[in-house]
Amino acid sequence: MARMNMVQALNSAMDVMLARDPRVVILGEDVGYFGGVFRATEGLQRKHGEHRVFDTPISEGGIIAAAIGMGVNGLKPVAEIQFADYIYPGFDQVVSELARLRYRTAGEFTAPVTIRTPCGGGIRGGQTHSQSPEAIFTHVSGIKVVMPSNPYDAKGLLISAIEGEDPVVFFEPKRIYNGPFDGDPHKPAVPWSTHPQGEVPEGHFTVPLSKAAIVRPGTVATILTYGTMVHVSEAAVRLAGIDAEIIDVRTMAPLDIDTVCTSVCRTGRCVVVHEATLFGGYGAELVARVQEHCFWNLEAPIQRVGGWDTPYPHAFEWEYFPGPARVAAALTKVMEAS
Amino acid sequence: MARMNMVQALNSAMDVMLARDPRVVILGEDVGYFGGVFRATEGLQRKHGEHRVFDTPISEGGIIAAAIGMGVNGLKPVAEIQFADYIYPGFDQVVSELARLRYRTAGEFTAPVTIRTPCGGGIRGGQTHSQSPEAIFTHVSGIKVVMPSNPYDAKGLLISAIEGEDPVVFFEPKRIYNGPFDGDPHKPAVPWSTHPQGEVPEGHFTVPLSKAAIVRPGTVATILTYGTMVHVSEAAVRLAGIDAEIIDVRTMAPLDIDTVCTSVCRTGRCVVVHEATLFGGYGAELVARVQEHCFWNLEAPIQRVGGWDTPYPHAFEWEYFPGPARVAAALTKVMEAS
Amino acid sequence: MTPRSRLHVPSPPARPGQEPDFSYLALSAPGAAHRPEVTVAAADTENLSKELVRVLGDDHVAVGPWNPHLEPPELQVGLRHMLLTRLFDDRMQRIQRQGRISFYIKSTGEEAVAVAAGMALQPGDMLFPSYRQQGLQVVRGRNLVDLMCQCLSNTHDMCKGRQMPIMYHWGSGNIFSISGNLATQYPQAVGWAMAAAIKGEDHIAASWIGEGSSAEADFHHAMTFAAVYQAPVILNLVNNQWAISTFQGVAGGERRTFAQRGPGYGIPGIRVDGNDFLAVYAVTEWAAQRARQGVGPTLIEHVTYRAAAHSTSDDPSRYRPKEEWKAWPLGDPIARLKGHLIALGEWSEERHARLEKELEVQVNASWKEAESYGTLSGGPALDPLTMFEDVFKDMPQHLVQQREEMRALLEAGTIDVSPVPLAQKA
Amino acid sequence: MTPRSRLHVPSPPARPGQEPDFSYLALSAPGAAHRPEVTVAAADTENLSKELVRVLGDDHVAVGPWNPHLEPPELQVGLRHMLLTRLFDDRMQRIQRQGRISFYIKSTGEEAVAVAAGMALQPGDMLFPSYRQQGLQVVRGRNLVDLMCQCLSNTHDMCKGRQMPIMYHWGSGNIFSISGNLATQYPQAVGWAMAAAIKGEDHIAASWIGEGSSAEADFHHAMTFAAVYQAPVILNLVNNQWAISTFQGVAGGERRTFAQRGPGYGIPGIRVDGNDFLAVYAVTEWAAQRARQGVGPTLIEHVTYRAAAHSTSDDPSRYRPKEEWKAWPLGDPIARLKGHLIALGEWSEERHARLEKELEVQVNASWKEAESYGTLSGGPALDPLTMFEDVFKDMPQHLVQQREEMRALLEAGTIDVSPVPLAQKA
Ligand SMILES: Cc1ncc(C[n+]2csc(CCOP(=O)(O)OP(=O)(O)O)c2C)c(N)n1
Ligand SMILES: Cc1ncc(C[n+]2csc(CCOP(=O)(O)OP(=O)(O)O)c2C)c(N)n1
Ligand SMILES: [Mg+2]
Ligand SMILES: [Mg+2]
Repeated sequence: MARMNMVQALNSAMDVMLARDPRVVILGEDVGYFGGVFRATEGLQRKHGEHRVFDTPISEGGIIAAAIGMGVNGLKPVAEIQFADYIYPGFDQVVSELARLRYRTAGEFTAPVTIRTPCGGGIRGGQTHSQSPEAIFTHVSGIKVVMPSNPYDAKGLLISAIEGEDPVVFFEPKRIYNGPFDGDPHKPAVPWSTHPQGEVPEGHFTVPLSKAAIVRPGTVATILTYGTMVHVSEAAVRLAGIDAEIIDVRTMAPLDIDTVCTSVCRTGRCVVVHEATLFGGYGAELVARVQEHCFWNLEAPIQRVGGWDTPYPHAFEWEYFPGPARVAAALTKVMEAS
Repeated sequence: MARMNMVQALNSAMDVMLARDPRVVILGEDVGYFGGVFRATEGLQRKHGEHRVFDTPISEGGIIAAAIGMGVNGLKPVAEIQFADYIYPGFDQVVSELARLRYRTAGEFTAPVTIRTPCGGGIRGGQTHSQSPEAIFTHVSGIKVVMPSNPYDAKGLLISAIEGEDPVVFFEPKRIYNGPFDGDPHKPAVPWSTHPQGEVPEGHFTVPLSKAAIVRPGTVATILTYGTMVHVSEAAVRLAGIDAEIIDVRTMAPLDIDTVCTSVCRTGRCVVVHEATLFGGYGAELVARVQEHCFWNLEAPIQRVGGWDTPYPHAFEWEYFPGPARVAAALTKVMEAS
Repeated sequence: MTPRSRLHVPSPPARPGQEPDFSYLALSAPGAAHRPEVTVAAADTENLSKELVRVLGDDHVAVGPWNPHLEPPELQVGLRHMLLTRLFDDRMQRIQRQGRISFYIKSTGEEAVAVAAGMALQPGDMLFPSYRQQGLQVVRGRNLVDLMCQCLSNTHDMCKGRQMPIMYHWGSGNIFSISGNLATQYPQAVGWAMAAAIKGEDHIAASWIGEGSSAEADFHHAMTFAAVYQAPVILNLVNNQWAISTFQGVAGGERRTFAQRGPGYGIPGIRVDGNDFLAVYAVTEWAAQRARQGVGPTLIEHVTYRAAAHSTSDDPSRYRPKEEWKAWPLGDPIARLKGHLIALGEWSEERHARLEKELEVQVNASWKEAESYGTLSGGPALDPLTMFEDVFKDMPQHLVQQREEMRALLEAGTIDVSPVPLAQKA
Repeated sequence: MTPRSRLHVPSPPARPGQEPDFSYLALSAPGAAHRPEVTVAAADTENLSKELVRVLGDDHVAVGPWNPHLEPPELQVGLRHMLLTRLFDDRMQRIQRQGRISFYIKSTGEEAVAVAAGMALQPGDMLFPSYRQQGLQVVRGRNLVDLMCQCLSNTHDMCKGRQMPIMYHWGSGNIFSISGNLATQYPQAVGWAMAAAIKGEDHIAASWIGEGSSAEADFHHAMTFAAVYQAPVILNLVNNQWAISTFQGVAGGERRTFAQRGPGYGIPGIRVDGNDFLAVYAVTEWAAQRARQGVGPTLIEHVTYRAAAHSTSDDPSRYRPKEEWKAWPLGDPIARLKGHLIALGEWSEERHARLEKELEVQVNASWKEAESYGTLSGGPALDPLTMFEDVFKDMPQHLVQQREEMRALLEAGTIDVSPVPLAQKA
């Protein structure tokens, strides 16, 4: 098995799919000759040709619209939006068109488009290079929303997304492109090569969509989270010394509610963690479902930890980031309540 | 006091503000000479001049961007987006610009723009004339999100929105433009003239933002809702024969959490109702906050009622619409649980 | 505050009660516009976007280099398609007025834009229309019953009741789904054409938007992507002078033609008399050849007039002179083609009347059949549980649950599914 | 699958290792472009968008109808501003390389675009720049310390630490806030200008975007609204040949100049040598007069070259020849203005060297002062609790609560707020 960081794993997923399926094409800003500002498409144009992997004008709306048209004409476009913060100019095409085409044509037309986009903070990117807008997509019927937390899942989930027949918005937490990050920026960076989930098969394999993963079994509480926050939650569990189960939701929509609720009903306590702003965030949906399904098992109010309800401030990145201290505090709080 | 339907009340609010404040301007598709496809701006151009009230190109992104620039230059633009379903092409300007301008300039630049837009179903508009996308805005820090449920509030809230210094997305539930609607399309339409909240002062008055209203006091459960669903909830209470308190949230963001939680903590049971699709809807945020604040008072899991998680289907409008039967069923369910 | 204002707010030449005035239109004489080779460089096509390609003169004679020299049988087919489109529209509008469908949009006066273009394209070419090109469906032989069933949201509706009337699609006919959101189909058509180019296939794409809709971002996206990748696509811009209540000046037509946007992007822009069947046919054929030969995209501005109300929800007498259509200098496309055929000796008033009757019968029979598959107020009905299908390829758990919840409500009779009379649309 | 593909994928004339090649640029001779009256109708300005307005020739002589005939002192001020801009850029880049700020963007080679335009406008005119017009701040007399403090996110940062470096704003200097989202400022500038027109005020707006960004929807919105309302605005499009790794052809520049977009909308488009201080000054003055007199908007394409990397996160040697700038036919704006002044006998190498030293001292002193207000790694620090302010005018309850939560964490020492060394930016 090869060792890959997350960028290499994503690159490998696209490489494998370009080779296996002539319908797959890659498009986006700077993804062609240059290989993408995060290098996710490095070498793919040289290897597969400029008709399979090509640069686009700087127009997120145009990229997504063109991808839809290409999807309608039998291709499987994988579009990169350079930062999740820049997906909004293409939002109308996602919501009004991509999400609804199958529905409004009763299945006669479909556009199996995968939109990859780096999200999240922690790279000093300020308010326009740090956002986590997943909640805005999970509310849209007809779109699958995915966020991996490690190279293995990144490759397996991306291949599943590309192979599927439904549109997918695939968020990539860029803070963990190079290595897992436990939320403490003072510690030296850890590369994926030292992490078991940095072991990634070279060839084709899949990780199913809409299937959550229990990344840390535990008994007294459940943490529901995804992306970078999976690693932060692991650190928080160590910090708090509480034997919490950590569930990596992986696909936010459609959600694997069974894995989530089975755990919470068993542990009786729950903390929901994401990096996105709290108000109206995806965490609210998790809370709403969990309290409905596990009400009689809950020993304490479900706690949410998320970004503060402000834009992501450049100078206060680490005060803003919901790090292990805040997650541990929430964990302690659910344990104390009764 | 005059009797007004909701369209007339909105028209009156704009008329009053155009007369009081020379900074107020109205722009949007068909709002000028024609007076708007829903007649909300009827007569305003003739009365206040074509430099205060004017038609725009069909470009929601351009409308909102231009309104921002006008706001920066000291005007108070009120922009109409013809249907909430068509706000997405302007979404980037709302999220990336309007919502953040004050923040990113530390208050040096602001754009006090009010965006009015009709939302909701019930007029056979199908999937592109029926949406309720409020949740997509409530997640955006820096935007106020409002939805009135009657003519009096419509006028008072719209004046507050225009007079305020913050950007507001003002959703107008078009199904109740002409009269309250209790969710039963088989009943003859009721005009606002027969309803106490159809009494609206001609002149200037305000209804404060971020202040919920108890529209029906009750003792055994609390229904949290807004817009058309306020009236549907009233019908549901009658249908179920359960003495539930009904709270009209009115401003979804920033939320008046005190009024909401005081009620639920007292009644111990809660149903959250909105017309928007359920998954990731605004109701999730209400549930998340209520379960946190009122956990020890809750006697049953909070129930949510919303639109099914599909686009709004033209033929099945009334099967889709979360009518009194579904709300009553949820109410019965929270009462039975224990 | 306003007296010193220097904001230019465009206003139309005439409002209700005033004389219609089309003096703002620059009209070339029939036959006057030149016709370059299809391989012409975009930079050399500037004049095309200022002139007006016209073939049929008031004397009913076809003249000039753009004359497509169609055989009479082909012209007769075109006439039939346009007439059928108009009769279909008229009938559907009446049906809407009777409260039997919720909404309708006519294409009256603009039939040539869709019909002639449709005839000049190949069946494998993919069409991305807006809501006012029902003529394309007619050209491609769509059974009217299918269109009616869509408008009825009944058991034979190809949309399974999910779309408002007129939002048709036709997979096997290569006509894309009509969207309620303006202009979104324009860059999608370009993407489709890019895919054809990537695959090395010969089919091209064509799309239509209104002049009002050209202010949307998607117009710019389409033009940019088409120009950059030289996509095999025809971008039609239907300038019917009105966008609901706003005249074409509000969309940016006061100082330049819409065709002139083309050269700005490095795309040939052609301005054509949209009410001249022969001219529309000819420019479409030219643009199609161009695209098919890999020379690149073309923007075509069809100068026409929206003779009907915007939709059945609209009352144009509030914002434009009632008699404006009568003053429209480019006439009625049906009358003009009919006049041409008569002048050629290939048609007569009698044949026309006979055709009209024949088509009326067809429309009537179609409506009868369509109604038999259900109406909003009775007859066979779609199963509401189907509304949970096709959100995704496979129904996810939460939708299965919602469907079961709905099934229980239906079985318990808790939800009243009896037909609801149409509410007054705002 | 690909062999038969006919998708045109634009590629630049030269990649790393190849000879730079600017033969694609159409260059007019200095003095050759004609200069119409400012009241010219948009339709009559087509040639302006194809020619290249140049004033300064290789012989350092100013020629032709566009010569703005500036007095030597004014030229010397322009030179000083451009030089200061360049030295500031160089210094900030070094500071970034030392890990003392997180990010920087240089404008090297494009200084005339901002400086000459800024000088031709009035102080009350409102500027909506992109991130590469720091020259505007210099022209308007911004204290460099303010700019540096913004880049440092320190206690004197006008953004209170909320924005990445270079996202300046200046209320009292009439320079709008720079956005990280490309092109959004373009239609906002038009809105600002519309408001000026509504109020009957004389100030105009000016905005700048890159040629790459012109593919965004907001370009189209700006052009459409500016044309429709004849807004008093100057829309500058800075064609510096590159948008990160993609050359101007990917943005649609292969078949037409970007200036030619203007006439497509009914807006005059002028193509100007962006490295010619005099030419940029002259066309800006022309466009400003036009706007101020209520004649309408102007699109100006500045033909220039992005000499530096896109930003400190970028390495251009991966995608273009290292020596490309040396081959750039329009030279260096600073060297050219300097040569002109020397030719006029109003400047010398010695004075230039002295000026350079003086400005270096100014930059150094500014940096010293700026650092004293705090850096990312030490010194006085902004209060993190301020991050909850200015989301709304008045802080709503939920933010008050979050601020108190944060305050408690800080007081308990639970959150480590010690400076974090800059992470390797991707
Ligand atoms: C994104 C969006 N904005 C607004 C509307 C509402 N609307 C429907 S049709 C129309 C006018 C379109 O005019 P035009 O493009 O000229 O087409 P025409 O109706 O003349 O054929 C408007 C504003 C919409 N459907 N979608
Ligand atoms: C909406 C949006 N999309 C993408 C980006 C990422 N991005 C930043 S700068 C840039 C290139 C812009 O090129 P150009 O407009 O030519 O300006 P230049 O850098 O050459 O001055 C890109 C793609 C962004 N900031 N915003
Ligand atoms: Mg029109
Ligand atoms: Mg550039």
